[in-house]
Amino acid sequence: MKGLKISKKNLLIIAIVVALFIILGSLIPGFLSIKNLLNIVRQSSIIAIVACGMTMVIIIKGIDLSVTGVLSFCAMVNGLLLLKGWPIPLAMLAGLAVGTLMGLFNGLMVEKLGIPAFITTLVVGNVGGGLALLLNAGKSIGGFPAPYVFMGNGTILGVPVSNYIMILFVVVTSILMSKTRLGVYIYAMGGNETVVKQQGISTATINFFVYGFSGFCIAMAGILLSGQLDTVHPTQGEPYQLDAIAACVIGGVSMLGGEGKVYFALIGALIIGVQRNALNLLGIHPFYQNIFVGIIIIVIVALNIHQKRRTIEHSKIF
Amino acid sequence: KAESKGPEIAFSLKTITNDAFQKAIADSVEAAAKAAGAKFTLVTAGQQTAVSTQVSQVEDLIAKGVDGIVLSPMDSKAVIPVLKKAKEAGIPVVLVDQTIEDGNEDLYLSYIGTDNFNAGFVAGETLAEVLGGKGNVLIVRGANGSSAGDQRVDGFKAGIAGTAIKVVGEQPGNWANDVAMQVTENMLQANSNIQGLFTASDVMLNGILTALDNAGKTSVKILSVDGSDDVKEMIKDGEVYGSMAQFPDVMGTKAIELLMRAINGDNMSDVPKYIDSGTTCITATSL
Amino acid sequence: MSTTQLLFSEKVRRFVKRNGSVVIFLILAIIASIFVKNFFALNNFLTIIKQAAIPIIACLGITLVLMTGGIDLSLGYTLGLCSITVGLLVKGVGLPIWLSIFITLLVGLLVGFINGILVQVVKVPAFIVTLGTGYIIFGIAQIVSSGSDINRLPANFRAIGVTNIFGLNTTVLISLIICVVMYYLLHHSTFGRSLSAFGFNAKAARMSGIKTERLNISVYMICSFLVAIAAILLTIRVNCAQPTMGGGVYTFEVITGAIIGGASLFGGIGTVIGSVFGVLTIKVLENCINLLNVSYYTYQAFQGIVILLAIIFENVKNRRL
Amino acid sequence: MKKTILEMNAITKFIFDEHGQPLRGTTVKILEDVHFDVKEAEVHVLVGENGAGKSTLMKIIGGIIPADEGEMLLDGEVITFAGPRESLAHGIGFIHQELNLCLNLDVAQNIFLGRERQKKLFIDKASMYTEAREMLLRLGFDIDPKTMVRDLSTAQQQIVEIVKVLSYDCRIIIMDEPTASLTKSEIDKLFAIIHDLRRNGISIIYISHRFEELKEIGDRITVLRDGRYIGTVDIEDFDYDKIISMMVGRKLGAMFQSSHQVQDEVVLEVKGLRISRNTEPINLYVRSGEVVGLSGLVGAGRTELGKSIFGSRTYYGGEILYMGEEIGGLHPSNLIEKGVIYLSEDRKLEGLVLDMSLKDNITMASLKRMYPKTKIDFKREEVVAQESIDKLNIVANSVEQICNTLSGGNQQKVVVAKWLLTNPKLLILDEPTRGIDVNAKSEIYKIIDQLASQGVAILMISSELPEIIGMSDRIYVMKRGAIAAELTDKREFIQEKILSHTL
Ligand SMILES: Nc1ncnc2c1ncn2[C@@H]1O[C@H](COP(=O)(O)OP(=O)(O)OP(=O)(O)O)[C@@H](O)[C@H]1O
Ligand SMILES: Nc1ncnc2c1ncn2[C@@H]1O[C@H](COP(=O)(O)OP(=O)(O)OP(=O)(O)O)[C@@H](O)[C@H]1O
Ligand SMILES: [Mg+2]
Ligand SMILES: [Mg+2]
Repeated sequence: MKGLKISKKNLLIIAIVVALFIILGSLIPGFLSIKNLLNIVRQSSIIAIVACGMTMVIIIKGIDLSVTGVLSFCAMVNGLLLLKGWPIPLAMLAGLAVGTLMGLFNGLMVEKLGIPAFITTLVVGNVGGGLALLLNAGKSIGGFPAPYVFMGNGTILGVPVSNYIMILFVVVTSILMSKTRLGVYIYAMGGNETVVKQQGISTATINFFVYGFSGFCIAMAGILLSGQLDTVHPTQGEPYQLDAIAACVIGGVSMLGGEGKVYFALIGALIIGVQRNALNLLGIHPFYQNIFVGIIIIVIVALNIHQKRRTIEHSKIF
Repeated sequence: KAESKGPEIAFSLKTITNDAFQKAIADSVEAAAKAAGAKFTLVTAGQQTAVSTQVSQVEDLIAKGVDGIVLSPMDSKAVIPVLKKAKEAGIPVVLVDQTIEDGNEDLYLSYIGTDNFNAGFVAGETLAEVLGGKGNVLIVRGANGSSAGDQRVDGFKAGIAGTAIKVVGEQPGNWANDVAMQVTENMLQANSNIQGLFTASDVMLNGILTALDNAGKTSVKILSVDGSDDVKEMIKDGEVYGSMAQFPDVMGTKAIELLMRAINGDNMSDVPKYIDSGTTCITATSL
Repeated sequence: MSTTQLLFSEKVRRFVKRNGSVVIFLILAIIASIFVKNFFALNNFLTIIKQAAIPIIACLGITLVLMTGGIDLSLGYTLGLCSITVGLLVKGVGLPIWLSIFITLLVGLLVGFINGILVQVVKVPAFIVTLGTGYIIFGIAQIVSSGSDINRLPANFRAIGVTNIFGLNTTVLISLIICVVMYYLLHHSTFGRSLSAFGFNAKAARMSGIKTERLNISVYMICSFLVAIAAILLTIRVNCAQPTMGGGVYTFEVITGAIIGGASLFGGIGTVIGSVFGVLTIKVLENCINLLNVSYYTYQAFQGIVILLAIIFENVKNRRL
Repeated sequence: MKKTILEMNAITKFIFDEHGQPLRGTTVKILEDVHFDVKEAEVHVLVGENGAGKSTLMKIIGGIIPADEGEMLLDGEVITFAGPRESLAHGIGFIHQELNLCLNLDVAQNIFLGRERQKKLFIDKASMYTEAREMLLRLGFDIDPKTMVRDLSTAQQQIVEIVKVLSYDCRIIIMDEPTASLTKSEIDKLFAIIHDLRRNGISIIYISHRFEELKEIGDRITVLRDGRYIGTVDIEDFDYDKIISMMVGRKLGAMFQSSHQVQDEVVLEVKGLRISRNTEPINLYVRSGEVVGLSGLVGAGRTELGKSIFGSRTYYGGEILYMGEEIGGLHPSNLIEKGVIYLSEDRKLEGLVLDMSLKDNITMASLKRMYPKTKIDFKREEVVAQESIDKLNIVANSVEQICNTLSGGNQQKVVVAKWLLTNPKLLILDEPTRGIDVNAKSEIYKIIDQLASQGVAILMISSELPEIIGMSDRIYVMKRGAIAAELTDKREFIQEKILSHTL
């Protein structure tokens, strides 16, 4: 693929990943087993899907803190409808629609009222979380139809269905970002909003799309997660908020906007997944796990940034 | 499996930080496992409500190929798929503290635990008795979405049902002292006439006591759940009326005993699916 | 066009525009006074002030960090670490109180120093640095405490935070003093000016002779230092030292306070009055929720919606002004 | 007689907020009763002092902001533009005074922003690159359309901006100081383009403070002063002094004065400094009371040299001596304390904090000196800022005005004011008069001369040759990151001579 050029800059991330795998593989028996690797990818798929939307949001200098609540709420809507006997596609559609609507609401607040994304998304997340609890009086639900659970837990050709869905999301988002007008506008808006406006491009469209899409991704992640667990838990979204943002940043998405690639956010998600898996497999005490997680996140991003700076210095003309 | 090294047993639970009771279970499982010559791994989800984290962790354990798993499920449904995977992989599982949905008894050897609803129920009954069947009480709940906390509060409400005791305030303390303190303070502003208080866990008692103390309400009868060492002190000092003691040691020893038997290939068909580790209400008189 | 004299009304307008959280707070307080039973009572106000005093200290810390365009997600965990540290030192080890406090404050400074160095020197985005150090600090706090808490702290230690002077307890007074100092620092000293400049345009600030490197690191240190103070006071208030004090939720509450107070995540903007009233707004809201005994499941949603309404109102008002 | 295509009558504009709406209750007018018209196939030059309202008037034509009073007629019909897109749709292109590019996109993406070439659903990058390259080459610029705009120099960015606007089929093109950051050769190319456009019936509104350009390309000149229309003259009647007096309201004396005396003491000495791994070492010196000009083409590395001295860029070996003391690698704050300052060519990124007030910016570099005890004395600050405003004739509503809302030239004056306030001993000025009107320019030249008389050493980087020639005691010419020539004899200070060294 032409869009996936491997520049020097990206080489480092790949090198780190490879090195990580070799080291971990030799340290941990069973780490490099296909089963475990697929396991990791499946676990990371939730983070990766959320990161698809999050990448866009961060690129336009926003942030989406609604993951916690929206992820749970949409899954709850979808789950309750499933239990009511709705056909799977319809129930899922309802869940996705709710997520998209909540995202659009964020877009509306940001665009029309100029409310900081931080606040509106945090609030929408809180409201979603509250509703998720309220819908079923704080209890989890489960026992979904088999095809639905298959989507979360089943495999096709030995690969978890979740991974296909994740790849679909990453590829579609990536194409959208690199090959369509909207993608260019999203980057442009992260670079210089004034120009975008002067060019007559509607920032409303971009805001609505980006936040709406993020809501859509979050909803999809929530639905997929409840397929994986065969359960909807009203607070199941909690671990994914910071993980998704961290995945983006580890993958080189700049918090200052205008920069980032979905492929690398995926790698970021995988790095998080690998690291959690490895620490569990190594049997490290939870207290020390926290310390490792912290150090690894910082070190990876530091290396990435160091590399970037070097490439910039070397590109100086003369 | 290398016989010389002994089997590997893992314990997965929500957290052991600032939860004396969870820590006690973990300690007892670890001690029992070591005593049985097993290699022990502890995994915690960290957050109280991160159910999917727990599921991933158990998946990792299965992938790693541990020989037995002790599980304190954070949600009664969410762990079912992963327990199915454990079963496929032939890894025996014992549940402690919390059980899973009815109808999945084939997925685990046995569940050893306290009946949370019952603990709350006894606390309710006790409080009703102490207050003479009437009075206003406050409830400080756990974090929203925690089924153990919900069951205890539900039990408590069932325990006081039919008496003239009124729940005038019920707010979440998030298993945290500072939050519990703040909600207690605020609830006291709305209801100064309080005779009793129920909290879903000992872990919030410090904050609650301080709030009551600051408001000059020293005669409020407090009932709690867990029966940790700290609370025993408080009961002795008369600050807390009683706590529903659970028996983490029983859970740990029993769980490892069962697992070791299963690992050694014993016939497990005679093991009951529920083993009550017991609850007693500790009060100043019982200490 | 000549320099126009600022009219009084113009001054008021500017104040309101710059300190929107004061308006939000007043509106909320008035509505609550009318509609929430038991809200309008001196005792209740004192309760709210006591509850707000400690987060205000932390919020002023994070305000500085936000002004640089950074963020400190480790704040809540630093609070936990400092809480368990002071508890252990005072009760577990039995060091003299002043020494325990001194060491705890040093721990705070150290955490801030590490955050600052990583942000400034290693150039890792603050979001990631503090996310990472948050995990690390939490891990350390857990190890230090081996997961358990320390309660029933010595009375002479608690006296530092709970003694009443002129009807207010020392915690509130300490918080007040910190507000005044921070007000001076932020709005009357070259430090605050440099901070704003740095937050808006780091390059220009550096080339104008502001020691931005030092400034950036010191901001994280001040923040963590204030958090350490907050931790000590919170430990005293709750009468319990534990590593889970604070945590991620606390961090977000404090940041939300600052944002309601008008601080910008992109740097440059932040005020003491804004942040103080931002926290007060949140505390009034939580107080009302408890007073009304709002169903615990709608707690979050309710809180969120009110904050959003308030901010929408504020923004609309700003356009009209 | 050419046909009038655009006409503006009695335009008034009050100071406005970010949406272009007048501030509530304001009576401050930026434009008052202004008349302006454009004829077919003409270059209409608009001049006026900084803050006269030129850019504001253009923003109204460009649909960025609406006029509060008055009407605009296009082809004889009253028209209002709801936004820049509408203006563009009516064939009006706008090259802004401030760069308006997305730094994180490449050249082609910037040029085609908003009208990307598409193949079915997807953008057709290949054809965009080809088209962009052709366009750039046709206009005579060799810039790779795949480069990120961030990696271009200011001048190259300006060119991209120009090419972008030219690529639309416009009948009227507004150029707001397009040459402010260009050097001679680019300017020549631009003028050729302008002539070409006019021949093809396109009208151009041209704003510039460089008077020597006007005669070359202008057909008519309109003068604004303090937001009011003063008059329009044909280029045949162009008379420098007349225009100046229309602009300023009085006559202007000689532009360049030289009352300073070069002294022997060497203040700055650069020995063997290399600004890049593969450039020749640079040797130069500046003496007390001396104004040294540093000339060269865009990309010659003058800015890099300045920044290397000022500690805001890494360099590759060499010594930088200030009063005999090595200052290489020192922090700007230490340098400022010692009296070394560098005025950046990029006022938006490095010169100003645009979101802060004029007063805050003026005192920014002197905070430590003015308030050693760190407590800010607001009254004194206001007085100091006001003095600077008066001295440099900065047009502003108050010392509290946010720099963002100042006119481009006035922003530049604020930067100059900031540095003058630090009491420097060595001034490195990088394009100090970029975007500044003639009147203010002559003021700044006077100030430079005065400073030199007081023994201050001045290294002046400039792309305006008249300025270099008029002010310098000595001239260095840079080429490809190294010094190509040193001119010491004032008789050698002629444009052709200097240019010959740059090529
Ligand atoms: N939004 C605003 N609020 C207040 N004043 C403004 C605003 N926009 C412009 N001004 C003022 O209007 C005046 C005219 O500005 P304008 O940019 O049109 O000047 P100009 O003639 O283009 O000057 P220059 O030659 O320096 O570019 C300036 O004094 C400027 O400070
Ligand atoms: N941000 C940047 N990143 C990479 N290269 C750059 C950057 N800015 C400038 N350059 C390169 O550095 C060289 C010098 O640029 P610059 O235009 O600043 O030099 P200069 O001699 O100061 O010219 P002028 O002052 O006329 O703009 C050019 O070749 C330019 O392409
Ligand atoms: Mg202008
Ligand atoms: Mg330059």
